[in-house]
Amino acid sequence: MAKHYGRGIAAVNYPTGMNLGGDPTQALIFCQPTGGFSVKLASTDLGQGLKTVIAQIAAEALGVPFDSVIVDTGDTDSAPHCMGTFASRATHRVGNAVIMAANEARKALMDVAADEMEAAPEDLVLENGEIYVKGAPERKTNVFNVALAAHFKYGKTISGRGIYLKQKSGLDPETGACDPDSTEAHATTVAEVEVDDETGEVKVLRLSSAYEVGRQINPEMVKGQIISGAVMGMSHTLTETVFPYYPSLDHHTYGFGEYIIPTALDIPEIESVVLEYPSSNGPYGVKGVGEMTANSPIPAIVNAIYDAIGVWVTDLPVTPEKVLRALDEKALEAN
Amino acid sequence: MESITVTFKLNGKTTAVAVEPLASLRTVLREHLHLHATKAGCGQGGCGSCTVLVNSEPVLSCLMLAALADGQEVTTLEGIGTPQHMHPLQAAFFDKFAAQCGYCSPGMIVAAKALLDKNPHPTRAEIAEALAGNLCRCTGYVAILDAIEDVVTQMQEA
Amino acid sequence: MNADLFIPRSLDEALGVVQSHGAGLLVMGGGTMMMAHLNEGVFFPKKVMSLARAGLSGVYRNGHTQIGATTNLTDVSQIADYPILAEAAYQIGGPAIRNMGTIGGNLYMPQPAGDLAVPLLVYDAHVELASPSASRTVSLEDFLAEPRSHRGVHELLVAIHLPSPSGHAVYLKQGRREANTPSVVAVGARVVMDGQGRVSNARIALGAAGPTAFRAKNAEAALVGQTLNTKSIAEAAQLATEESNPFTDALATAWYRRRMVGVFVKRALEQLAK
Amino acid sequence: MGVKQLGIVGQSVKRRDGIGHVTGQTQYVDDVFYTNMLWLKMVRSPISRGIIHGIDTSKAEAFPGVVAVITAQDVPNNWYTILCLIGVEPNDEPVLAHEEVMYIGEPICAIVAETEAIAAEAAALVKLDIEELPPVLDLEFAISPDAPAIKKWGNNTFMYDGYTHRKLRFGDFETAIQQADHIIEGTYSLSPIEHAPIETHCCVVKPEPDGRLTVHSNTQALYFTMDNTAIILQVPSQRLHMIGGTVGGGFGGKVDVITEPITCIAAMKTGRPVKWRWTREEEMRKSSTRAGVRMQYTDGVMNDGRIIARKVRSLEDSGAYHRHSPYGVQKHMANLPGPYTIPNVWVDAYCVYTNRQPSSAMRGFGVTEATFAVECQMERIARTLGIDSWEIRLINAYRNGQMRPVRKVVEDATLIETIQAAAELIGYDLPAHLKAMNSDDYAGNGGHHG
Repeated sequence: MAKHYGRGIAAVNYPTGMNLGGDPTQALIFCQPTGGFSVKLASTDLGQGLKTVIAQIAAEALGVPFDSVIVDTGDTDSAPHCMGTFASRATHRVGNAVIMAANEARKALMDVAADEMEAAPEDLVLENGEIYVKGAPERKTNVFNVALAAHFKYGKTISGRGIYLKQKSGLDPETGACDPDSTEAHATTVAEVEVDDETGEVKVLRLSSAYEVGRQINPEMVKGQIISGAVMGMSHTLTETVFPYYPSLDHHTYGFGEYIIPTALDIPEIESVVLEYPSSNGPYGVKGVGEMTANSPIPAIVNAIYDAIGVWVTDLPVTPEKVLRALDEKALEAN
Repeated sequence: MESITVTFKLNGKTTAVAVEPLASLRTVLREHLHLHATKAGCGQGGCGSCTVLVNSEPVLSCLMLAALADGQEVTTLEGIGTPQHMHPLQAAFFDKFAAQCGYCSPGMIVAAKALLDKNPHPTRAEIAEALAGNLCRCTGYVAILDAIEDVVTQMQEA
Repeated sequence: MNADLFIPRSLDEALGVVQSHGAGLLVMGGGTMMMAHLNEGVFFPKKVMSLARAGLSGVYRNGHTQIGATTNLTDVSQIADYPILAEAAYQIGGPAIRNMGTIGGNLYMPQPAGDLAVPLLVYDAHVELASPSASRTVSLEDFLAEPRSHRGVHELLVAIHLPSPSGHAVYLKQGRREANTPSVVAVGARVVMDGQGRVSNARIALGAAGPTAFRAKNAEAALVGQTLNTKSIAEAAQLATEESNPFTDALATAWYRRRMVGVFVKRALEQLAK
Repeated sequence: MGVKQLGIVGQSVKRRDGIGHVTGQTQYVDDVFYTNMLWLKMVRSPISRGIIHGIDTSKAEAFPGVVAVITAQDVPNNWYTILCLIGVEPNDEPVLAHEEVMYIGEPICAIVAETEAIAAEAAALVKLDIEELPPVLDLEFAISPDAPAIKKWGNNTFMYDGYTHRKLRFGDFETAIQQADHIIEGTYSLSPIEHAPIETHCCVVKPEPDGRLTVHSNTQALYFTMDNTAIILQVPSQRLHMIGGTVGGGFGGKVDVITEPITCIAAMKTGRPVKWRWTREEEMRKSSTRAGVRMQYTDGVMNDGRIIARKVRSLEDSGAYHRHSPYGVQKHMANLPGPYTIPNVWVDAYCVYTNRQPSSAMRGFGVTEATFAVECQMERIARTLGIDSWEIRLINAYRNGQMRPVRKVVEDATLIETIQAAAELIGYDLPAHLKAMNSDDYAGNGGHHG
């Protein structure tokens, strides 16, 4: 019996947004009388943290404190259209729509502020909810006062509408020419594994990755996606299948007893670095990150297994049996 | 349909409830008593999201007949902490981003509490063993282990 | 879903329920298997009896060891004088499942679940069965070999009896992940050595390697009189492989399981040789 | 990297929904209860392929506690229309099967009852008379002339603009492969996997006094679900009020609009709130999966490691119906060449139908599979030629300004930078000429230009 160490790498791209585009998202923002801003969306938080990153983007774009922004999402009676949360599109699409809405709302706010302060709107600075005249910081007010004035003195709305659409492009059926992305994120993962040549079992020791995501809105939540993807990618590679004898339907999995996903005891060491090369069209340069994190670990692990034992097992999942049969075949050929 | 009455201490309060004979404890907690922190993830004993404490021990409420709770002490996540008074584990899960979609979080926290009540100074490996019955599809577990370790450290310092 | 639930407070009361309701009565130990089926709507029983309050839990020592049928796996995992029984129990599920599952119920689990039969076979366990008219004690081996229909609905498993342990034992479970998973294979082995370092008595039990857990008797016999060396271990592993009759399920094929019987019997014996 | 410092953007603020999650106070769909609420269970096909001759619901209807039984004739527009909104046709999947069944688990009729347990027990009493036909399960068999056509249009592939597959043609593969120093082939395959969110599919619908329906859904796409549901119900969208946005894990598995239409019909028919929540077994065996895929690569490579030609044939297993697979295959096609500059590319990507549970969207679908194959193939090339694994990727990596096979000029390329960063992370010292590369410079890229 021997355990064989191996290391494999994989470098990947990932397109942001729906293939060919045509997937719009809208946002509405309005200011409440005392300066709170409500962002109205029909988008979905699957756990990746959309409700939080959108509040960050809105606060940044409006120039108001994070805590004064409410994100109200998930009700079609109160919010306009969103195509949905998939295709690594939500932060990119929703973020862009929110920035557009925030810019309009901010302009309305600054117009009222200008009236109140008897200054030109372009001379005003809005920072973290405070408004002052450029070069004369003693001439100041704040969003609270301006919002009250807009509501009760001027009768003006402070609100904004936003939409982001990458228009749907065509696809040439003869050549496949098309526009399949809004931007591309990239990643490289290095997998280190140990293969038991008696049982065929593969243990992933470590996954080390570099992710380039354009811009991190919330680094801890980006890290959350990276670790999440590393673990899902690992089990996709090694254990997961609903049809263990695909294409046969035999032993179709019934529950978590046979459908093997990792427990807290099964996770490898995971380390990562994040690079930021802002995209031209994402909010603050964002690229989508949610899906790609589960991609690069898969070939990296398969390549590491090859490095360890010199056989290709390229039919997922790489079960202990497939590894063992490949080793048997190799031994047979060697004789 | 004959129902039976089950009387037990629920989060410190004596509670009597009429249940169908074969109802699970999970069904009674969620559907009769409307304590929704306890989640229904699989009903097969495979995910741990319905974990509650019975007499301080973790059990899967989906696999326990509610009738067997009679005379016992049952603690759900609601009895461990509230948004106003979070248990240190809840505060640490929040602080360390240990909840993503949040569906496994109640079961994870209940399982972790059962561990710390018995063994206040577990190693990271012992923490992971205590969570062996609780699956998470979002986080990859690292943040969850970090959060629990953080509480262990706090307790050591205190 | 109209159903009658019985929660007897004693063995006698439980046997009374058995006598009155007999066929069609679904008996639950800890409920970990039955409740899962109820939740999925796999069947719709009309009469259910839970043994959880029948006073059948506990570990008693009186020359030999008696483990009540509804003793939970957490308690079983703390029986220090039968270390591989404890270990096998600890390797089942997570803490919550171990607080619910019972040793008796585990012996009714279909393969590849039901790991506890493996260490119990290694320790020469007997099971005590009671019916309204009589009770009997049979070896676990015979119990497992009996067709299920023979056990009858009128019989309840009451306790497991274990003789004093001798020799050293090893238990190895292979799963598709580190914990909380059914066995690909489970191997238990125990050897008693004589003064000359030769095996005087051997037990090798296999789980997930046949329709029920079983003893690899040819492998056991081959070890007796031998030292534990590379050759004797290889021979025992080979015999155990030949004796196994595994199955294919979602976790592994029969081919793989058979191969792993050889690997894990070898590894178990190598550990015992140390 | 010169990223402009911002204010709150870039900071790891805590999750807005975090305290709700860790205290169990977040409301998910299954946490919604109404008084007088009914429960729904689905009667499903026990076989892979067959003709329905009869559905006898009389015993189920007579079962105490059953309030309604819903079959195909109760569905105003009995088609799952999820792709028609993005222009993909024809409709191929009934909401409730009535003529034929195409996979084990296909919905046939719904039982609505006072409790979940009653609904489940009554569902088991529905008698199905289905004539079994041999299923088509294997991808290669499915597209062979010997296979029975399981689709009404007469074959077993999705038809893209009149073709059985999506094509990508760039440069001249046939000529280039002749000029290659090495031809390197590889086959890569995946079997279907499950999203396995801890929260299963769930929908609660409450009829309102004004005739509208409040629909609590864990869909990943509220408007998409609303619009599709309205088409199926043949009601204006304004009659539906979708509430969601909080999902206990999705991973692409909750964009199939698979629970809402039937639950709405149940609520309309009974005038009472209805909940339909899937068991784990349904989630595993009946919900859509990631597709099984089989990809064959033939690469022409020069001695120096440059890939000059790449041909890919990919078969993707859509299962019994479209769902999102025809879209996914198209995305797959665009990504099969990988993030490398290859002047001659030929791709044929097929969306194939078989008699298994439909596949659909899942985290990265189309790309995940391509990426797996491409990166294993890159390693195979490196090993075959004896070229360093890092170098083979760096010399072929696409650069900004170069032309991808889909004829889109590369922008935002950072593949090289992530490779270099990963090497640094693990302490691997790349040779100077590889360290010096960057995505804006063609040096070392074999002289390919945009």
